[in-house]
Amino acid sequence: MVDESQFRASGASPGLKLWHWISANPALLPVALSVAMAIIFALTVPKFADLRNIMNIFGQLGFLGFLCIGMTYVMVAGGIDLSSYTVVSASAVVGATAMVATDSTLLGCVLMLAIGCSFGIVNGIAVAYLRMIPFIVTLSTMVVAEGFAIWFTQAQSVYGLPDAFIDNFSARILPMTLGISPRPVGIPVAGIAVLVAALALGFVLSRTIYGRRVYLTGANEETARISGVKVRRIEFSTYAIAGIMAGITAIVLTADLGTATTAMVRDVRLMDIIAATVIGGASLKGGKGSILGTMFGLLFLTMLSNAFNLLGVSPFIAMVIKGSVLVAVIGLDVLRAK
Amino acid sequence: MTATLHMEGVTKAFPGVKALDCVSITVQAGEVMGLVGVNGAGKSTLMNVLGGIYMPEEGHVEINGRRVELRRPSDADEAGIAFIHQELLYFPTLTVAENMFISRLPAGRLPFTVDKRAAQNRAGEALGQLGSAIRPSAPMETLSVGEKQVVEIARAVAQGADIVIFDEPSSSLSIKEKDALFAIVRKLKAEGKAIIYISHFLDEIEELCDSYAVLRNGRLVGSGSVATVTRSQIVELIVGQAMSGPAARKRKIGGAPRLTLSGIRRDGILHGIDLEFKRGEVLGLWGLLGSGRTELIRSILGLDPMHGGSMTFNDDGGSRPIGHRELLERTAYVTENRRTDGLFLDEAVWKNISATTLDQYAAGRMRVLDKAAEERTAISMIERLTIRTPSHRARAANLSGGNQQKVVFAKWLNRKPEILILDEPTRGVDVGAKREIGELVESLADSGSSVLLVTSEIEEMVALADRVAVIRDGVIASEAKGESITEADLMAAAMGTEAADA
Amino acid sequence: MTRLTRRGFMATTAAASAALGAPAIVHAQGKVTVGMAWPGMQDAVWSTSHKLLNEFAAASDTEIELVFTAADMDVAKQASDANDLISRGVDVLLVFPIDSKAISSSVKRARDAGIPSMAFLRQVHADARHQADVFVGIDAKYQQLSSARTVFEKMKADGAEVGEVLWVSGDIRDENSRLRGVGLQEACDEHGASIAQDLVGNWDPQQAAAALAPALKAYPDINHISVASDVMMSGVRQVLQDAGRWAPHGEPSHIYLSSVDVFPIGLELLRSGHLDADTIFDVTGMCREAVDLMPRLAAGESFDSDILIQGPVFTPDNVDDPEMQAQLWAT
Amino acid sequence: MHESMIQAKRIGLEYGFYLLLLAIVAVFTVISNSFLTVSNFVQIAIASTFLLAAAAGLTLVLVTGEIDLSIGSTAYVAATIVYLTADAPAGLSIAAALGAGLAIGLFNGWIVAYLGMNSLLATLGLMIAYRGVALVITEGTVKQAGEGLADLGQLKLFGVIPLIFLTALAILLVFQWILRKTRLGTYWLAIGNNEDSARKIGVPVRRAKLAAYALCGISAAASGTLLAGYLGEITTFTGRGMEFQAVAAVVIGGTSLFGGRGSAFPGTLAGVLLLIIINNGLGTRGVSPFVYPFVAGALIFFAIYLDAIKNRARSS
Repeated sequence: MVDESQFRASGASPGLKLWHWISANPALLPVALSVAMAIIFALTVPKFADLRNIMNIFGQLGFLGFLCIGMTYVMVAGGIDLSSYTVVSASAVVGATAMVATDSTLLGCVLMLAIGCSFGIVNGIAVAYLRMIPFIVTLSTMVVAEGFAIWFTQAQSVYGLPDAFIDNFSARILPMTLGISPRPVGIPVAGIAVLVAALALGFVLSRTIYGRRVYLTGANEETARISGVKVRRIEFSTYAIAGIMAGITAIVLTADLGTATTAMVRDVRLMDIIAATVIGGASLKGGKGSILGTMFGLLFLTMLSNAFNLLGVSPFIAMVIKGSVLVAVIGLDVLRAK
Repeated sequence: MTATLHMEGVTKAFPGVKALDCVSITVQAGEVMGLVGVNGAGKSTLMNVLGGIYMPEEGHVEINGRRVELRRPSDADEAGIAFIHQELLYFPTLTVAENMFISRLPAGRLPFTVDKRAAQNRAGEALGQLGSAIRPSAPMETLSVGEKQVVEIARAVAQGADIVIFDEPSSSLSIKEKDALFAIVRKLKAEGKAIIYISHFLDEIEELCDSYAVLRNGRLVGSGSVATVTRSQIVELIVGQAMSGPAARKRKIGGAPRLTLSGIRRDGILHGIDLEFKRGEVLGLWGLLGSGRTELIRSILGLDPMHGGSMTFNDDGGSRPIGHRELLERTAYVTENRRTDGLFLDEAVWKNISATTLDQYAAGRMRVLDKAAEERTAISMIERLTIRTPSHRARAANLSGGNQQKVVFAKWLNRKPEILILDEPTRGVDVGAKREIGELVESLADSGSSVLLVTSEIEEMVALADRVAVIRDGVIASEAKGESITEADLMAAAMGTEAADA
Repeated sequence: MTRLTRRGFMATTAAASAALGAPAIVHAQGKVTVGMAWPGMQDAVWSTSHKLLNEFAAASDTEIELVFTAADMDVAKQASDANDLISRGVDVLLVFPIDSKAISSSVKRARDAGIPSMAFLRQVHADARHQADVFVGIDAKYQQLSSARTVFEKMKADGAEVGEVLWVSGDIRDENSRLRGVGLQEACDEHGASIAQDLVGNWDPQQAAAALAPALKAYPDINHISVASDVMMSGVRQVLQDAGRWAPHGEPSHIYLSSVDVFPIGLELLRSGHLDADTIFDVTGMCREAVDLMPRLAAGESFDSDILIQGPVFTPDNVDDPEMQAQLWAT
Repeated sequence: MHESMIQAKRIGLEYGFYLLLLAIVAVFTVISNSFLTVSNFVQIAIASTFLLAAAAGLTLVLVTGEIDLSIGSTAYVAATIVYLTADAPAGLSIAAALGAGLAIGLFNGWIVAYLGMNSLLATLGLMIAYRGVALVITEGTVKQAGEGLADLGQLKLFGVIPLIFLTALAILLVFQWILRKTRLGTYWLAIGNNEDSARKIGVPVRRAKLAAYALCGISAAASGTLLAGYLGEITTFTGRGMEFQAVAAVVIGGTSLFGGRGSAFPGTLAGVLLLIIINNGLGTRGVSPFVYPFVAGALIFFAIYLDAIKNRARSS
């Protein structure tokens, strides 16, 4: 078996050294992609660099940002969660109905978080303790959550939410013009919320002992178990976190739309969540990825669809491009693993 | 078709160790040669040369006097050499017939089709030849270990192999299955096959083989007809001249045992094991392949099920029962196969080293890890254990076998373990690293931790162990202490021949 | 010409309504950019209206640029599409809502940015807080009502017994599908009929067939099936053929069929007599009206009533009259 | 010859679903008088045709331990080709559609087997890309299929059994024959059991996987073509969500996601019928359409739990 350390010492080709450097810190790639994309679009796409559009993109990160954070935790630990996007609808409709009935914002939000979390717990138990395959477990939870949402509301959307809820959860604060925007533009609360969550949960994943144990579980579950990591509990916790993230997304979206419906997030968005996480450096084999990387992966995709809209690109061509980007990114993952 | 196998002056060397040193053996058609030697004596290397996995630096292989080039496993197949491995390559959901003929499926009438009936008939024939009643249409997963082995032998015969090599086939067989196996070997012998039978059990060698060959440290130290040799002569050949007794132990061993195992049971393999782990003692666990050593370790640590028995722990607060989880937390376990469950191959060396003691580096309410401290500790460990690595940030996968094992040790030393369990700690490690690891084990025992040493290398056991428990047929068969730990006694005890006719 | 009725629809419309048909203040303006937040492009009505709007915009005397986005039936995506269009600084935001309540937040955001908004084909829900400045669409309730009413009258004329009706609805989340259900119920009440079962066709012929087949077993002697849109008629045809109930009007095994939209398949079945009444969904009229309103909205004109295009009922008798043929849209 | 306990348990797990299928049929027969009628079973046959064709191909890929989520979009691409070749003779139109399916299958197989990409993620991305391409061609509108093909959709054998169902069933039986009777099928099972051992013993792993994906592409295209024939038109709903339904049906039918275990006939057939019958059964009882997703989700969960137990028994 060729011993790679001599291989390196023998002065491998510079290209390969660069490659090892890139794969050394995987978050580099999504950051570079997003920065390059931002520059290109700012120069070519009209109105892209307007303050209003920048704030608009920043706000949109709030829609999928939390789900991407949840997906990153799950993938780093070596699993996958297909159910998060329908759990958003399930949590939203129940929370909203309670809010309308009791006019209490608190109860509604708590319910949304609770239901999101409980779907996460179901996924966690099935994968961590019943040792079932994550892909299929979360596939069936996805179908059940959607079925529940449709059944619960008989497919009617829930409306008439208390103003307090809508105003403070989807507000825009500190309107400013920064001299470049004709009208004052506020910073969307959703964007701030996801930024705070990303910083906090990114810190937890990369710097705390719990985070390190999530990485070790994903890197090699048996070695981690013998080294004293409680792998079952760690795996379970990542699905619970993903569930809570779905609950938070329910709150943010319901506030933004002023409505809870069964079609809040559709399956095409699931591809964006997975693509953002894989661009961010995560891999299905686990042990890789970071919240920072995922967030820039999401920024990359959000800018992409924003530009498509600004240019009025046909949605079908947008689909072809998005699908090819995902496949290219996966190809990258294979190269990186070599 | 019969064949004679001849290996002339075969030499194979790996960095730091000469696995085979100018070995020449001849096996006539219709002869069963028993190949014996301790683990690491070169048996598996010899087999890999015959199997086309390793190319020897010097010497060659001849069949019926004709020189044969064995560059790839398929060359060995074509040359009519067949292997009966210890872990069998098989496909559980496919039928016996499909498993036997997977690489040569008989064509059916229509193009691309497989004539399942023909395959099953041929399988039935081959199995019948061996006197076995296994149904060719049965899925492999429903067969016992012994039956699976018979299928593998039948596959070799069906492929027209003239030279059959058995690699410790009987270790996990029941008595009934062993007899069936012996009957099959005799049948093959009668058909003129040349057979090499590798085993630790000298009684099998005497009963089954015509001739014997003994390997020690890669050299052929003795061969001849079984009829003209006594068992003790063979044992002496295997272990070399009686080694001088182990260096006097100066270590103070004493006090109440830190951990006591009583009646540890696990269906099918462990039938009531009692063991005591004393402070500052290197307790050796000696047994043959498949005698249950790794299973015992994994069962008491809760990694595999334990079907009976109890464990009591004794620290300053007197002795109390201890659960699997707590025992795992108190134990440093250097596993048998570092690449699958010993290391995080894709992670940096420093991350591997700190994996077991993360709490040390966690500060504050959020348990934030002090990466700088982790890296500092890793660098000091790398120096202390002289681990050759480009940097502490290199990926563990990039290191040599010896250095990887040192990283595993560093991982556990970091935790100053009360109990240290070592499962084949020096397997696949160069001689230099082997010595350093030996010194490490000594220093750990000196510092008071209880060490359980499982190794198949007899010199290592004799050199390091203060006390050796021999495990056979799922129970502790006998125990040896201090000066009475000699290679001859250990081999004899493991093989169940005790001092009966030594 | 399409019978254009401007009927006050919204209870909350401002009391003083502008004079009906006030002369449109059309004056040459600069270019008008209109952001089109479409639900998606994978539905016949959505993509046809997309094509027609582009044609009318090109033909309009003021220069109109339409910027389309598609939300793949994802409510959150439609909200971000609307945001993208607002931040692009369009002159008018036209929304074709997936969910008529959720779209209200996009209308509010447009208003905050000083952009007038128009709801297209599906109106913003009655009790939504923020209403679009104008709604151009169809009177979905009227369509199903008039089509069902025509069939009930025909059944009475034939002496057929008016009893239960099987209702094949569209997408259960679609406001128009719900309103067409309300229209059918109204028609049933008028003629003493009742809806036997609500079958979800989801605008997909295959799902309509899968839902209708078992229901046909449950109600073997049903003689009137009302379908929310004849885009699903190919599925209905299969099921009735398999059940041996596919026959033109006049034959004994004929089941009376009422539907809406007049897709090509609807036209074909009207001519063959299998389909008894089909209220046209006058996309052309609606698109022409919408394009006509765009520059006026951009110029700040306000509208107090919505433009609900009803469109006439096609029957096997009048299907080939030149006047009706002129209405056809989905070629 | 005594059957050991494991053997009995294995058979229980293997054929448990056929009992469940019969039980469900019995329940619906009791609670709805119009369920157990010939014409209703014709409807069930028609409704299951399109899922059956695609699920047959997916079974082969799953047996090798891989997966293909692009079958729904492949069906739509094939249907689009049927529209493009509407004025050509029906035979040519079908051949072109199946040809497109073959091309897609080969491309999928190349990406997964030769480039080594993760099959779940890669086919997830391709699912979007293929549907995007087809939509560019049809601009998202409903298109008419050729006359010849539309007539094929109506043909019935002995006036009862729809030809399209027989076609799907034929595809399934041919695939089962390949799986059980040919060298390729044995290779697939071997790869699914243990890819490394298979490679060591000389099984052509990459070529075998490529063949599985190619057949899967063809059968997905057949599903789209059959639907175009049946409806006489191509709607944008073709194949939407079919991949997840197909995975559920195949797993319910006993094919394991771990690879190495499974059967197109009777396994996948039972799985598909189970899903369709529940949908149809609920329909005849007039149960609200909102209940079906619930029941389907619970059924999938139950199926994979059994799959996990079956394989834990095998791997422990």
